[in-house]
Amino acid sequence: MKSKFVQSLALATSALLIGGSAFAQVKIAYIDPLSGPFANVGDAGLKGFKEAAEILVNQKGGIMGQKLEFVGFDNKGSPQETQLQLKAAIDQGFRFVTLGNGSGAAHSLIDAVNKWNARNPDKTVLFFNYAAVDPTLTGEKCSFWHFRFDANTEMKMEAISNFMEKDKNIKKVFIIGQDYAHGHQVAKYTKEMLTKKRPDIKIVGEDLHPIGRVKDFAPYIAKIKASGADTVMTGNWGNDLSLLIKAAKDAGLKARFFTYYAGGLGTPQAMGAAGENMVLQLTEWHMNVPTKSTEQFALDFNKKYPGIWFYYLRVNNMVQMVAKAMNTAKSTDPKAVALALEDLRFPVDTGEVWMRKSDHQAMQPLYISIFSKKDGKAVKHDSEGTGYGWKTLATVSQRDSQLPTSCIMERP
Amino acid sequence: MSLLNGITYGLLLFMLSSGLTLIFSMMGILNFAHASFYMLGAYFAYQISTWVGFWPGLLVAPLIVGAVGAAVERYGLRRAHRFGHVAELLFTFGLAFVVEEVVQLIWGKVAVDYRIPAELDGTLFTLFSTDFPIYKGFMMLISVGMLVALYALLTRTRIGLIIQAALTKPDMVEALGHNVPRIFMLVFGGGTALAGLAGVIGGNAFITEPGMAAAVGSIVFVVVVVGGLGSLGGAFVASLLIGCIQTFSVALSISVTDVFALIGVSLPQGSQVARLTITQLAPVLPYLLMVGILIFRPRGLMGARES
Amino acid sequence: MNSAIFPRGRLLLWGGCLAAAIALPLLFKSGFVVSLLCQMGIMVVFALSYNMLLGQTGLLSFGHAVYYGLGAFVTMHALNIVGKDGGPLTTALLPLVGGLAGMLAGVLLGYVTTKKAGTTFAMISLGIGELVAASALMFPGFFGGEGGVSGNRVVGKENLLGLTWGPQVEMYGLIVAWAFLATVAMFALTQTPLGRMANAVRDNPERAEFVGYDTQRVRFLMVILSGLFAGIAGGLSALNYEIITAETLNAHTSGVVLLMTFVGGIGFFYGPIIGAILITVMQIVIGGLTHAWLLYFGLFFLFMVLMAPGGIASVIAVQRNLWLAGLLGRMLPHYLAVALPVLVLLAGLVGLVELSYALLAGEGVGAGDTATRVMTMEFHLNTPGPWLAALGTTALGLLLTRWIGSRAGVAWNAALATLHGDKA
Amino acid sequence: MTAPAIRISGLRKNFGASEIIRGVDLDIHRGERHAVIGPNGAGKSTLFHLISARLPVSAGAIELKGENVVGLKPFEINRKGLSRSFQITNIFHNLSVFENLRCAVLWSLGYRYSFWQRLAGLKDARQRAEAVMEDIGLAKRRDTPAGILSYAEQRALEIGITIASGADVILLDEPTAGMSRSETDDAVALIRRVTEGKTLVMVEHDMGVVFGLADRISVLVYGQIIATDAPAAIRCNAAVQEAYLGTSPHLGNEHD
Repeated sequence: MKSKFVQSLALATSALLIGGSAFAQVKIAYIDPLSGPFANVGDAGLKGFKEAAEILVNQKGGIMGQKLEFVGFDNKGSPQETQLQLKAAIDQGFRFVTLGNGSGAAHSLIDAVNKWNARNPDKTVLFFNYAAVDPTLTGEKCSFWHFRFDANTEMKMEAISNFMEKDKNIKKVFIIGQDYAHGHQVAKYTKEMLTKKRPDIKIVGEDLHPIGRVKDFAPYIAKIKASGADTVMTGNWGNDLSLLIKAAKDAGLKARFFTYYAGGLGTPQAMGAAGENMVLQLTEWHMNVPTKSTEQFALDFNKKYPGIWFYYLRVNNMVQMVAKAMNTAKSTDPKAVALALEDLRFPVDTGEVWMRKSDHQAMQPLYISIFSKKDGKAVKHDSEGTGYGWKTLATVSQRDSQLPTSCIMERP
Repeated sequence: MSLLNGITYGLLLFMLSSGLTLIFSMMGILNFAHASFYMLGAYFAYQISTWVGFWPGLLVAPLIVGAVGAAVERYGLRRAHRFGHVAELLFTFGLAFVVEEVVQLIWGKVAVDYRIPAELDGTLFTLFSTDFPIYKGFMMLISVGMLVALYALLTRTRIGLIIQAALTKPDMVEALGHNVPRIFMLVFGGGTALAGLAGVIGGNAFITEPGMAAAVGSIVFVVVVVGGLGSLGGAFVASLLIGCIQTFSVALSISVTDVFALIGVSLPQGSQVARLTITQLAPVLPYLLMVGILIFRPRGLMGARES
Repeated sequence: MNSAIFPRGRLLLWGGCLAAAIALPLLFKSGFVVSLLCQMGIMVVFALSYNMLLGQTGLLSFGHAVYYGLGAFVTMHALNIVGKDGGPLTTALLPLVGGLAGMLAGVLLGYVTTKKAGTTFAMISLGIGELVAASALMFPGFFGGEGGVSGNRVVGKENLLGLTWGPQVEMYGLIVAWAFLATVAMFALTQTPLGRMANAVRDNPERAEFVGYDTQRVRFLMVILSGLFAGIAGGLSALNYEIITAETLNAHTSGVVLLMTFVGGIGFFYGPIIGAILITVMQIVIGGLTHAWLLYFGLFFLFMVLMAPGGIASVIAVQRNLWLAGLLGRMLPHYLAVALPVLVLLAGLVGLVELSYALLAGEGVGAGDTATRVMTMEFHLNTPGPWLAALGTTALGLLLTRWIGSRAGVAWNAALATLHGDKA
Repeated sequence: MTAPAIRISGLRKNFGASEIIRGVDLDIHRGERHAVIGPNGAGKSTLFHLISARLPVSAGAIELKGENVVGLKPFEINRKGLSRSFQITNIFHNLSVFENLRCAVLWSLGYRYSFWQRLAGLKDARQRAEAVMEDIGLAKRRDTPAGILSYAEQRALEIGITIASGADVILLDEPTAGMSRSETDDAVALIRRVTEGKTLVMVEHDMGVVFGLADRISVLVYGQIIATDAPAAIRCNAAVQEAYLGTSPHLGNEHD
């Protein structure tokens, strides 16, 4: 063990020495969990970025002739470690970082990047956020050095509530969520928006449970059932979502679940048949959205990486938009790239993504879909080999999820 | 309904904690890896079910887990035992780490598709318009069956009597010339096999994934401590108690303010404590219970001795 | 009896360590290394404070992160209140606020937890740790919810020392200063009546009662003082990272400090220092090299528990005794002889693990899962070649280790026998 | 007239249904050496545990130098000047001989829970510990961890810890148990020396030791004191003889 340690120390030091910027590459540091409980998500994301960079950028001429490369940095899901890894990346000459998992880590990174840039104006760093959805990141905490390529919680709720507004079958809604910032926000927006749009809908209950600690959701389901709710709104993800759905099915609860993350890696497999015709999700894409090239891209990806299913269209969007911005700016200087990204309108497979200048929040089309049996038509592809896939119920145009921002951005 | 849910959950907890109580009381080991054996049970059963079906797995998986447990005792714990309790405990601590990594390595980091067998999938009966699934009934059956078997084993067989004696007076049994190391190995193997069995039937009712061990890891300690050392009966009562507490506190829609109002204290409006509901607190109530018990009655509910 | 206030050898050692700590960032200019050193410094204080309980008082705690985390949060709030108006000295003294918070937490929680020692204490500390960690997410007002609480440690330029605390190196200086002070203080504590009585209570609480000491009071005071230093460590981490999240308080943090302390060696004052440094480096450096680091980490830990339960410090102590007895020279050739087969064995094992990870966890070079790169060499997983090589190396290593190891073992036992014979 | 060193009246102790101490009344005078003897299971150690508060009293009163001590904690009684040793060696195993003794003197010298004074600077503690170490003949083993001392050395240390605090009432529970003849002789000389001018109560099986050391002897049988008297009188007490060996005409050097 000791020799291993010495060895790695030697390796690490040599890596630090040659770090600099000797490579003719545009390198982006991917700081996400690559070990520990959330490693599967982090690992899938990294593979997605590498694949997207290779196929969508490098095979099409690269960035001013240079290759785009993503390098993984393991933050183990911890905000503190995120900062250390940022330092490591900066040492090795990285000027762009991306992160998606965990609002805690995202807050930590945006903070660290802001401070670094203020203290080292000649070596600025730019942060591309591909999945952390806390609205404050483009709200009160918005930063010139941060761009978000995913719709935030508030926008997603706007889209969902618009959908609910039209569905007259919805009469009673129950809100259940994890007891932390994201769960609180989902609950808050649900109540705000529904009372405004459909005052006749009754919120019949609201429960928050500690994150990742509930093993048996049966009592929660019993409560939902007793409340007579026909619709459940939840921001849960991972096991907290799969267990919720399983318990609902066990108890024979007949309600529809509006979710943010039912399509997330591993969740379709974990909920399996239990989710049929019961679970809805809101995403920027899913396998059964008719598109030109993404479907093939996803099929190739799934084949190449067995066990991982292509999920993030926004990863592809982000890679292309960043490449476009660099090519337009004819520079890989973070500030120039940031300026070129602002207000960029980029045609993607599902329509257009617009990076709003005022808060650096991407606007894009979204889809509401339901978990249904694979039928070869509307559900052409199943999800994670379960025999069930996502069927589009509604398309939300880019405009329909736009909301005003509270961002007051400090610009350099 | 809440009662049924509470009992089912409580029985599952008991399956997990009965093995831990045996190990903890006899060997004095806080087996941090106990939940890891629960996880191994689920994964083994999953693997076996993909080859030959659920039913053989129900029998074989706990046996394999027990064998693994016995081997761990023989080749690891017994050595660590020489260096004292802290070393033993840290050994299980490290073991939990390694088991989780190895499980991830073999079966991947995502949940595996371990399903309830078709013949147990469905509704057993409907009560107050809520379905009670057959599988939950099956879980109850298995755990009650295990309870009966364990009781019979402990009171009707020679080895059972020795184990029982060792639960309350470990030194005495050694003094009587029994092969304590071998008994330890058997108990550890048996205890982990029980955890494995819980994994087999819990894995498909919930989710079989690498984080499942960590999710139940500390709650089983709560059960054992609340129940009291050396007392299987205590573990049983504590399991049901904790199962029911969790279930009922979810069913109650009152806030902390209401509770304080009951005892005549009014909390400042809008404060963060006042905002909390009992439902929110549900999953931490067991810990509250444990701390309370330890402070006011360190022997636990039915404990035969203090630590 | 050495009547000098500080024996010269000890003074030299302390001075040497301080000098090394100051010199390190001059050698490694990179920001990453400085950040790493900062984390080490914080962890050293944290682990030492933990050992005040485990090693010195015999209290096994599963909730030490509570004091560390509360210290960090309170420091962060204090930083935000003081803000930019405070001078550099105010900011530099903030960890003390964290220390006081940790101490206060020690007063409140210690009173409940120290009624009993042993397993009861361990379980209460586990329960309280869980409770505090859970409430951290329930009270976003104080703990900042998932985003945590952030602050800015930088103060205006115009001040007497020219320090702004902005650059990481300045922060490192501050951490070294605090860590040094805290270490000296904690060491001094072991040389006081309370410190000695804590040892006595650890060894034999009953006897301690019968020489006039209230064991509960001794434990209580030690928990409070340990809370103080854990709080200081937390306060340093608040200043260092400028963001503190609820994870700081949870069982994982408590677990890590336990591992560090144990691996370093609980029986020696300097044990936790070694443990903190080693584990921090392992986490970050090995974590950066291989995805299998958690497995290596777990195996290393099991190995330590089984082979060197006294921790690294005890291994060092034995070597030192051998050296003093003039026996180390006799053992050195054996060490070297053993090192070779062990290296072979390790190479084989590492190869196997890395190959398995590449194959099973799909962490190859990215071009599908058919190849992996171990130290710039590319291996093809679907051919038996690399597997056989790794297996062969492991087997060879195993055989050699057993063969040479048994001979070295004989020499080792002989040396130990001589050593103890000398002593008796 | 000053109160006796220890006055026990109507003392009872039961464990569940079985009563171990069944109404003991006993006065220990100041400055005397008092031995408690009796057959195995008579309750001698239990009596010591009750006096020193290791076990809670079921009924009755215990006064230490005129002060009620029932309900106090062991350390409180110790601070009132009562110190005891144990039948099974009870020392600080990982600390050196010197540290063992220093720990034993700290409280009585008033250092309490001090964490602002350096031990090395406490001259009086050092001197007292060294003096005791000299007394018990362990000066050469000063820095040896107590756990690896020989059995006789550990027993000596046990006595050393008991007397180090300077308590004036000393309880010794079988100080010579398990020792060889010559070790026992050394131990007796040691006890005689270090308890000079103090009150000593001891439980002992070795009748040679008892009759050599004690000023008075109490005989405890089935939880009751059947006689308290000078050694010579005890030797010819018929009740004692019957209780002890049934037939034995006189008490000899009995080892058990």
